[in-house]
Amino acid sequence: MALVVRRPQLKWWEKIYLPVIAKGLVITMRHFIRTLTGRTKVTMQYPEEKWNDQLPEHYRGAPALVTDEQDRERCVACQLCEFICPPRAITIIPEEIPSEDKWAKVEKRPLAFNIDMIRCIYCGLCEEVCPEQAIFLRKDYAITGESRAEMVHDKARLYEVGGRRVGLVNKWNDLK
Amino acid sequence: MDFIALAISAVKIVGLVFLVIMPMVAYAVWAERRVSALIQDRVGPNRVGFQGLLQPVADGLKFILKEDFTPKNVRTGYYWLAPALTMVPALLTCAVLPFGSQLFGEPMVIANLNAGPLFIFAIASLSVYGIVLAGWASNSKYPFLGGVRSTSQMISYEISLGLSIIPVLMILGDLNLGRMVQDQSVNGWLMLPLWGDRFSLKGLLLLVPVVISFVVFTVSMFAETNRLPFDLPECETELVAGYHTEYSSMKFALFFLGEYAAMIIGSGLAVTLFFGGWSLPFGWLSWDGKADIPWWQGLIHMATFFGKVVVFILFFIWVRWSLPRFRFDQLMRLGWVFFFEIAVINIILTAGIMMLVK
Amino acid sequence: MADDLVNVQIDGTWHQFPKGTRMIEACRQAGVEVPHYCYHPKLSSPGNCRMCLVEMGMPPRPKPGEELARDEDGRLPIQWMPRPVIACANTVSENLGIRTESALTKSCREGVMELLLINHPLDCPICDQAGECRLQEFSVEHGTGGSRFREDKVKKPKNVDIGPRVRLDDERCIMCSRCIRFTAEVADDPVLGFTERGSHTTLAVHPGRRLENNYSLNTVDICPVGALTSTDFRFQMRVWFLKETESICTGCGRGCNTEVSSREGSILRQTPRENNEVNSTWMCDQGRLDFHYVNSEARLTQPLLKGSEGHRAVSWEIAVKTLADKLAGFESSKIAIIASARLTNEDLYLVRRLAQQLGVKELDVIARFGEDDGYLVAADRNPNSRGAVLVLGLDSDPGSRISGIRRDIESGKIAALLAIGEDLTSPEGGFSPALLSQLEFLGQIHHTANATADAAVVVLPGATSFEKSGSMVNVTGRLQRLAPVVPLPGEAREDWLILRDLLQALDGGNGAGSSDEVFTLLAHEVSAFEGRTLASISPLGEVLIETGETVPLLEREKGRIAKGEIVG
Amino acid sequence: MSLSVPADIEKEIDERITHYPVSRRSAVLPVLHILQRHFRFLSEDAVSWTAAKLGLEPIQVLEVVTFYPGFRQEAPGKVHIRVCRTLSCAMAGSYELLDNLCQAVGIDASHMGHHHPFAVSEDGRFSIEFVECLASCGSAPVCLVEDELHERVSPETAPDLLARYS
Repeated sequence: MALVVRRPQLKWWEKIYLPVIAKGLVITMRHFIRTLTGRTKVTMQYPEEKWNDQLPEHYRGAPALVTDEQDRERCVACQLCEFICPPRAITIIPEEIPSEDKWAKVEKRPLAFNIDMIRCIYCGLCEEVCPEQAIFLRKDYAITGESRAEMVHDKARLYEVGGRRVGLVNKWNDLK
Repeated sequence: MDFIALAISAVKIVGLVFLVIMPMVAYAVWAERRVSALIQDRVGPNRVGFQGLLQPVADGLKFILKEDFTPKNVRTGYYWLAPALTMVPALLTCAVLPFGSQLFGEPMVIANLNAGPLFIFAIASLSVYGIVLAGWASNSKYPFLGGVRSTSQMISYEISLGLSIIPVLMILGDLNLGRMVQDQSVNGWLMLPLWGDRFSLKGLLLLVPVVISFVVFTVSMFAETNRLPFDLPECETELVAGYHTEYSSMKFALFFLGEYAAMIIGSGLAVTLFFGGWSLPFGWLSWDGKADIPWWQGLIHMATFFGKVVVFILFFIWVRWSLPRFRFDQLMRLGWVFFFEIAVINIILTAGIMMLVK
Repeated sequence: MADDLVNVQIDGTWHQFPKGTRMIEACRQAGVEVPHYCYHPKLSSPGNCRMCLVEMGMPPRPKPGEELARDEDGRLPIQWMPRPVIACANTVSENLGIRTESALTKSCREGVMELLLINHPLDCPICDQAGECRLQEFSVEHGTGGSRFREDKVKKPKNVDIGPRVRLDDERCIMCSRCIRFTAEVADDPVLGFTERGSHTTLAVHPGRRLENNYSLNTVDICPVGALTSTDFRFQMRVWFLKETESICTGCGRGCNTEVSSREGSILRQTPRENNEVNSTWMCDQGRLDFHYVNSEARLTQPLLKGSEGHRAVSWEIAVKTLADKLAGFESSKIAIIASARLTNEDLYLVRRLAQQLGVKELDVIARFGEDDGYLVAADRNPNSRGAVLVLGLDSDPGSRISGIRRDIESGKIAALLAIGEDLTSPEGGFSPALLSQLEFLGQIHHTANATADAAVVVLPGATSFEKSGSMVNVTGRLQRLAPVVPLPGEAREDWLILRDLLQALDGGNGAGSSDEVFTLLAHEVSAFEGRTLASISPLGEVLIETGETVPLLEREKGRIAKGEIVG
Repeated sequence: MSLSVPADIEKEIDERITHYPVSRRSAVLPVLHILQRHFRFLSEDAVSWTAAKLGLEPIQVLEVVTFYPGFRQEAPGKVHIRVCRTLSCAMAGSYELLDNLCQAVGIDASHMGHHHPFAVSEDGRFSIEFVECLASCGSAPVCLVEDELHERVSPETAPDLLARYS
């Protein structure tokens, strides 16, 4: 059924538009003056001024891998984050931990762990899905690089950014 | 014409175009960005130089250094010609604009023609070719639509533009822009008839058609220069970037320059016709064009002219960020159904006043 | 027996089943899934996991002289038994009732799940079974979600090397004993057993013995949890990333039905697919692991042409044109073509057309024989010998002309040779590089670099059996379909496509546009294939010719079904 | 096979096997008993020997060996002591009894557990283990020294008990 949209009937002074145009001009002029005199201030001057102090507790910045109290890499290469990642930014190649390694009982770790930060959308699903509490979204938001390759964070870079995180559930070592 | 006159002409051309118009274009862009930002509670470009004053230089550098990319399927010759066709007419029109009174005995106008407004309209109407050619030569849907719109829009509004200044010519009884300004300098501006001959019943009565004339002229000028609220040839929401979608680098910059140059010239013409050009109000330091005036007075006149132009440009910008874009049918309706009629009636009104009131 | 149907009520609906059907199978046929771990239709049912407990009811025993009232459908009332029974080892009888969704059944499953999970480690993130683990699935479906167990978990051996291809993790084991029964009943190599029965029950091999028979990886397939994992597939890829393609194994003439798992163009594992006419649900390790060559570095990826400075890559057009021109330049009696019984029927059909076009009489395939292991591995190690005989129309046994061709090359009677899909210098081929160098011209179509290719003037990169579609005929005369699993590397092409282009270059005619079309042409020309199309071949294959061969493993399985030991 | 079974033992085993005509696998238990009686424990070789004897896989014999606590897989001392730790005995002080016995003969019982059910003294003369109910709850605590049952063994006087066996 066709829906008839009733147009408002304009009076003659409305039809010549000039009063409303004048009104509009006054509004914009008011904004102009208020901003010019500094009474309105919205913009933050990045990078001199930053949000860092005001970032919310659960701000979602760059994802990174963490190690635990005993410097064990928490990631066991279960690839759930790779699976859940909506833009498919994560690539993991798993490997078996050699038997002579201190953490051989964990059996598995990532040989390569790459996050393509050009693809990453900072959704935080990787952190949410991780069964080992190994990946966390940090508060870093200024991720830049001079090449595409540089924007792919490899394992070393991810651990460098993530650092050590204490106080998490320890499933694999005797700290419990 | 002897060599010296030629040299003086060249100096005037170079001086006006490259030392005045071009920097003005550049800073009009800067002003546009800053003013629009302030209107929208933002900051605008403020990084390059003090308050971002070097931003236009940076922009220019960027345009020069960018890859001059020509798409594969364009009609190359026309494609290259179009930006020049937009830029050149805009600059040509400034030949007849009196941007000052007199400096060291030399009239401050490049070509003191006796048919100033006609020259301007003749040349300005060429700029439509730039846009149409750009739209057509790009061989792409959006530019084509932009070009088509532009053609109808500019042709339509040229009529009301031309008709709207006829009352002015009738009142001033002259076609030489220099003398028109001198007249206003002595006898009162058309929009401010508060001294000299115009401070009379007839002058004040004539203010009615002059104001109508000014409104029609200004609105038509917006349409002619493709400025918001009439920027339909390039409206982003519908046509990506309209006729210059396929242009990049310096060719795009030429379109940009053309638009702003047209805006400056339009402002200059409005100032010349309605606000007494280089003259100061209330007959201060007025000049009737007969005796030579000292150089400092000439400088003051020049500054006055450009000051008025700057105010006009700011008005252009202000309007742009206040009003929404018209729909195309509304635009055509406004041009043909209202402004055309109003302009014609206005001519009759002016003639009536001039005939009846002595 | 089939007429001997009994009425059974499952979750309130009445069904009919042959007498003697296991309750779990009856439920499955009625579309009701009964969760289970230890039960496997191809193995005996010890009933030790208790997961398939269901509530059962029977008509009450009437008092003497009492007649039980029947309802309007003539059914007797069902008296539900207070205790559940296992569905895997009990059979249906007349007027039996089964409840799989009752409160009792549900609490049974919850209890069993809780007990199974008491000592199970929480290492799903590491475990290769995750994603196809029955324990995970049933835990979600039937478990409680939490554990009440507060004591220390029992520690058991982890990462135990029990065989060359199988790794054991005892903590994950739920003692279903499927692997023990498989090794004892099917593979006849009972090396696995439970030691320390009780709360420490441990799956183990005796010191010094290993699970190393050629069927050991089947234990990995049937293990419902991650206790037994494949060393080859271990930590390669999580199963949820895998793309499964149904195909057949080309390791020998058996043509075991397979499911090939790949991700992003690389094959990661191959598992058997149930086909009770070919391989039951089993497969040999050898065939199963025979896919690594697909990802090999030695794969040919570009057409090669031999010049004065060795081989150089050329375009397909030039390579095919050169090959056609060279072959056309010889008298037909001086040319021999050696195809392969590893090619599909479609490839072989085009080989036949090529031989006809060139007028070549010397056409054969290379035979490959080994020992029949009495299970699945057939003596004929070529996957398509039957097809080669049918399609090429060979009048003698495949491979019988090869020695003649060798002699003719030596004597100079044959000057040009085209090898398709075979490395002639392999032990089965028996051509020495020196012999090949006596030829005026040698061309080869093959997927991997080899000594024959070194000697060949034109080398065209073909496809492996994991990269092409087509059909093959196994030793029992069954026509089965091959599916492309991964894309071809580089510029390599499917063999039928290469042969088609070669034929076109020779006779200028229009070729077929797909392997389906080639099959249709083949069906017109070879009577055994008449009336069939490639697409119409069922996923389980269909009998093409009777060869009288039987599958030893299947025969034994039939015997056990007849004895009622297994369901089958 | 490195296990050398004396001819008389083998003869006894052969005879015992004939008691199980249906399945030789059923003879595993009696054969193991005979072997343990002779060798005092069942080594890996004994398991393999039994399997070969009965035509079984070694794992099938190992399953039986590991199931019964009565079978030992390691060599015990010359005198093997079994202390009951089931309820009545435990309440009557069998843990104390075990400690005292260990102290008396110099046994370090700290590593006793599931995988090492008994501990042997350093000189190898004694070995001790906890066992479940010896069916003499009324006279708790009880212990079995070799095959002799000792009832009401007071933890204090227990070391004297062993004097007879030294």
